[in-house]
Amino acid sequence: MKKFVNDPKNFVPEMLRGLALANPDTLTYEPRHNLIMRAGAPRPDKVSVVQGSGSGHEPAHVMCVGKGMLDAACPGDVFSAPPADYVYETVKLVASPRGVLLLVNNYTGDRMAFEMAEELAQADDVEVRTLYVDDDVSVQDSTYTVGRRGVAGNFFVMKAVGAAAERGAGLDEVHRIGEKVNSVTRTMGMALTACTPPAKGSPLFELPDDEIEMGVGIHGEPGRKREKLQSADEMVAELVTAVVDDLPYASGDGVALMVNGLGGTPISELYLVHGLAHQQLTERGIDIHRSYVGEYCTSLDMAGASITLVRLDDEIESLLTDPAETPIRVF
Amino acid sequence: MKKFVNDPKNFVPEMLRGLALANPDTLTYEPRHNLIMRAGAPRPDKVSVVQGSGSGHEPAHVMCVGKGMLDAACPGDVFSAPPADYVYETVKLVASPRGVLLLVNNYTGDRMAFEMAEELAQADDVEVRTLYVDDDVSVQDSTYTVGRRGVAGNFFVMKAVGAAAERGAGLDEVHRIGEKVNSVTRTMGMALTACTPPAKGSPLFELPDDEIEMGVGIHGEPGRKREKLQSADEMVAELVTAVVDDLPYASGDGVALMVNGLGGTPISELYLVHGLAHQQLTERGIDIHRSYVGEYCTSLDMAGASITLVRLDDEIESLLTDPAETPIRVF
Amino acid sequence: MQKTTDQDLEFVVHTIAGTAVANEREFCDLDAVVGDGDFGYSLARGFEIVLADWETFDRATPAAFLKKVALVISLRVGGTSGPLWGTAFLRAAAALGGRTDLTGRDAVAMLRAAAEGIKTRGRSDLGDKTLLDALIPMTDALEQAVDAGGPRSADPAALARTAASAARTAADATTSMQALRGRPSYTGERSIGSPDAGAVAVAVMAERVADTWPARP
Amino acid sequence: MQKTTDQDLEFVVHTIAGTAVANEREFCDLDAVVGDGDFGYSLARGFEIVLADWETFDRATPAAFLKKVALVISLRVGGTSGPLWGTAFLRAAAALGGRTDLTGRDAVAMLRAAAEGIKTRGRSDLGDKTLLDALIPMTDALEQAVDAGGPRSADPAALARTAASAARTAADATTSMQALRGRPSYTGERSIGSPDAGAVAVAVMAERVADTWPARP
Ligand SMILES: Nc1ncnc2c1ncn2[C@@H]1O[C@H](COP(=O)(O)OP(=O)(O)O)[C@@H](O)[C@H]1O
Ligand SMILES: Nc1ncnc2c1ncn2[C@@H]1O[C@H](COP(=O)(O)OP(=O)(O)O)[C@@H](O)[C@H]1O
Ligand SMILES: [Mg+2]
Ligand SMILES: [Mg+2]
Ligand SMILES: [Mg+2]
Ligand SMILES: [Mg+2]
Repeated sequence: MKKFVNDPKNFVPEMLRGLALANPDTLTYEPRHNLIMRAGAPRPDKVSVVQGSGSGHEPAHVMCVGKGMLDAACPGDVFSAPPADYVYETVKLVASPRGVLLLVNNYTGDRMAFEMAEELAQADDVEVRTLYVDDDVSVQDSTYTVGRRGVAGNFFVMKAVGAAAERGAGLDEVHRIGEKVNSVTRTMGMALTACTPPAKGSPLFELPDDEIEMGVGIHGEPGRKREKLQSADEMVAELVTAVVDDLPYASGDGVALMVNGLGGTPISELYLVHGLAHQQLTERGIDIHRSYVGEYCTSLDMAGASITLVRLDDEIESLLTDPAETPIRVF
Repeated sequence: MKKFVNDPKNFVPEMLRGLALANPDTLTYEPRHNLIMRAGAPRPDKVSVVQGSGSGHEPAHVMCVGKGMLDAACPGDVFSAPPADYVYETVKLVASPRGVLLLVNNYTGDRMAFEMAEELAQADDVEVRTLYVDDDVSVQDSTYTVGRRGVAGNFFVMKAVGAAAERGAGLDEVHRIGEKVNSVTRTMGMALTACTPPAKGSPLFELPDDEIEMGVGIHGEPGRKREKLQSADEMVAELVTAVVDDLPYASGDGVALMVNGLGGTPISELYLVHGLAHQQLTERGIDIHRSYVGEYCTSLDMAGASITLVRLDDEIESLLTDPAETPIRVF
Repeated sequence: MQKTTDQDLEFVVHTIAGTAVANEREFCDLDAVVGDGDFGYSLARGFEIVLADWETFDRATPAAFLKKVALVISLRVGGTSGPLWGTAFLRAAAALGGRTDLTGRDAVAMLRAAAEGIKTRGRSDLGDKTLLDALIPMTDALEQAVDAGGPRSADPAALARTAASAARTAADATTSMQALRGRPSYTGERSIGSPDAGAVAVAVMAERVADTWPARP
Repeated sequence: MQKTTDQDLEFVVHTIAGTAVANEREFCDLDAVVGDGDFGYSLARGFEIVLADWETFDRATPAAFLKKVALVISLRVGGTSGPLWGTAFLRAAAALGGRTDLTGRDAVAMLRAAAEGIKTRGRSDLGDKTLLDALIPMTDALEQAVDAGGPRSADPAALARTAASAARTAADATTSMQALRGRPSYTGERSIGSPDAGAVAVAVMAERVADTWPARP
């Protein structure tokens, strides 16, 4: 395992400590429950927004805490939903009189932890609502699974919901906006390499030099199918087609386009992918209003990328345009 | 080669096109000379700041064009200094009556290209000054080389110089500030893996699973020495010691600390490294005023990191604090 | 029918916990084939706490004891396993009520309740290629043996061996199944060909119980 | 002393260009050992343009022709090689002045001027483990052969072979040297043990000239 790591059991806490030390004025780290809070949260005049999930997806979600985004993030261990207890403690710490919105990527483990925490918090008279993000189009048949997974599209839900909360919207309104953004957001991802969880110490799967995994999530699992490595043009076409055909996005639609790196792919390649995706979408008559290129939701050190589209309306676009300040975006 | 790439010869232009498409309001791409310009540059009331170098270091330098940073970047091909012609054309395009400052990482190829361009531009009566960045402490014996290399510390030179130019400082003043920042900036890097240039198609060197390269630059070359992989604590200590002992930085110094990823190392590990470095520096009595964690100057997909310190005074700190807007830092 | 004592219950729980900790890497590797490789890690971190807190647990009744174990697991273990295994222990506790002198029938009732709890929490069932596919066949086999009467049904060591064999056979049989729940289900048909990590864990734990039963304190 | 014609000069330049393009990968691999692996790529991209623009170059004098080649290389090739090789061609052109009927002595003068230009541009010298360590010994050998007189000195094919042999021997000898200039110098003593990419390129080009001389147009 080629990693910067001491005892793998301390990987997440040591990362969180480093994060808090880098942002002493804006973030607080609560080691007992592994949580990162925005300084000054909860604010009595504002709905608190919380997202939890396994770790290994950084900058999601601990590095998305800040003005205009999350009030807290409660990460579990690498790729493991946080224990229900941690979620419950997080909710209590950011409980605002205006309520708490929980953002959850739709995975069995996460759902269960958040459901348990929500029940516990409601028993304490905290007003809580939960919103499930499920933007991954690679999981086709939802009758055979717990439904679609939440992947990189969660950024747009966080961003819109965070902006609405910052503007002073109430819990119902913030929840409505989150549901709406999720409903027009679709993502498809692919892996060039497997990733190596620190505790496992070796890659999750073997991928020959000329093969890729198409339709991967963000937990280092294999994807829907294994394919031959192709030119960037061809691979991007496969991702774009899967996303566009799903909602579907139609000629004339105004969209936000995200090219998200999975951790090991350099930003040079992500911009190259963006250029190709931009061209292919433009050829379909889809109008790209906003572009997001970089790492938003990763699978540790996996090389690969996902493409996300959000169909914009005036409300969503305006919320995405609002300023935000998070650890990864401040000079 | 596991990469998003079409014809490797088009790797850089396709990346630049994607970059410009993602930032239509703020950036212009000039394909003929491979250059990225800030929209609206040159401004007659402002010194223009230009940096060039080989590609493969993204976000340096093409993604550092924008308000408060660069007015243009002229990248060469991957790891190759730009042709002198491209630099010359760039200088002409951003020639401001207040002058042009060229930032160059101190490598033979880059120096020669920029010297030639400077001569050509001066013959056109453009006021040009050139500033060489050389922050790498791993190159010990400068009598045997062309001197130290410029590596990730160039971010701080760009940032301070960009802020000063934005404030309206003249060419001499901007140059003075750049020299000062460079003189108090030191960097040391290490690699966990080799990187794969698109045109070569295979890793630049073989590194066994339990070995690292200590003292690497940003061009994928081997470092000063090969060592055994150690715990994060130990590797960070080696980097921190090399940097601190070099200037040297002393107890009581206020510094900016950068943990820079080389491209393949996820940000989770970079924050972990930051936490360890922060603690080790604090134990030495060094006071960290500002932290920078992420990818600033990479070697394609190389896994690894570098640590940079800048000794702050009021002037430098104030310039670093000024706002800046670049493709990688805007919502 | 011979009674098992609370000591036996503690022995079984302790063995489960010890097996989880001892097999961390194996269970992770099983989960890595079509999952995300953290199953062993999650279980180990939880049962580690169970072992560390072992002496502090309430032992007023077997149910109270199981409830404490359940709480540690469901609140402190992450991933899917925390809520699932926590629920299993909680339901097992509930199945006991206030009873103190436990029999083979109680063991069956506890396992049955645990399986039902997992089904509810996980919105899953037999055939989904989860730990249920070892747990339920094992419970069936144990129940048959207990119901059958005769000398074997009166020997807890023999019962443990029966349960372990059934769990192993069933866990091995998950290899040819397609996952319909949990992370492996995202890979679709590619989940066929390797056993479910949770099912194997149940088998390994049951085997360890059977192996060490004769030497239990 | 027999004269070489402009045709021969064009043949040599064309062969250098063709060799650079044909050996892109080999030259990259040589640069990858302790450098950054782009040497072949940079040369190939530049000499590709030289070949593409071949028919358009000014041919008023040999010097004018070389100057055009130099301009393409120094302005359009990136990396260290662009300015160095561009300077080499420019200085070679300057060494010719207005002369049109070129001799072996002219060849020596051109190579000598090229080496001096590289020294100045690169702040480098013999012994730094660069292409100079093939170029200068090759020039020395050629000069000796030309000066020696006799039948061999009058045979351009023999002279080309002499130069090529000297370049190869010298390029091989860079293996035991430590790099004091260029990117490999950053690796310190680790640069010992592999030949310099630039020096090998000079040898390969000289060998190609010698090999194809008899069949030149
Ligand atoms: N919905 C479910 N119902 C029952 N068991 C499940 C369910 N989902 C997963 N499992 C079991 O849990 C195991 C994986 O546990 P774990 O690795 O902790 O989950 P994850 O990493 O997917 O959150 C699977 O092998 C399976 O036996
Ligand atoms: N200062 C110098 N003087 C002369 N030759 C040099 C110098 N630096 C490098 N070289 C030659 O150039 C070759 C490398 O060229 P290239 O790969 O284009 O440079 P880089 O990638 O380092 O910019 C070396 O093998 C060496 O022969
Ligand atoms: Mg998991
Ligand atoms: Mg180079
Ligand atoms: Mg798992
Ligand atoms: Mg090179």
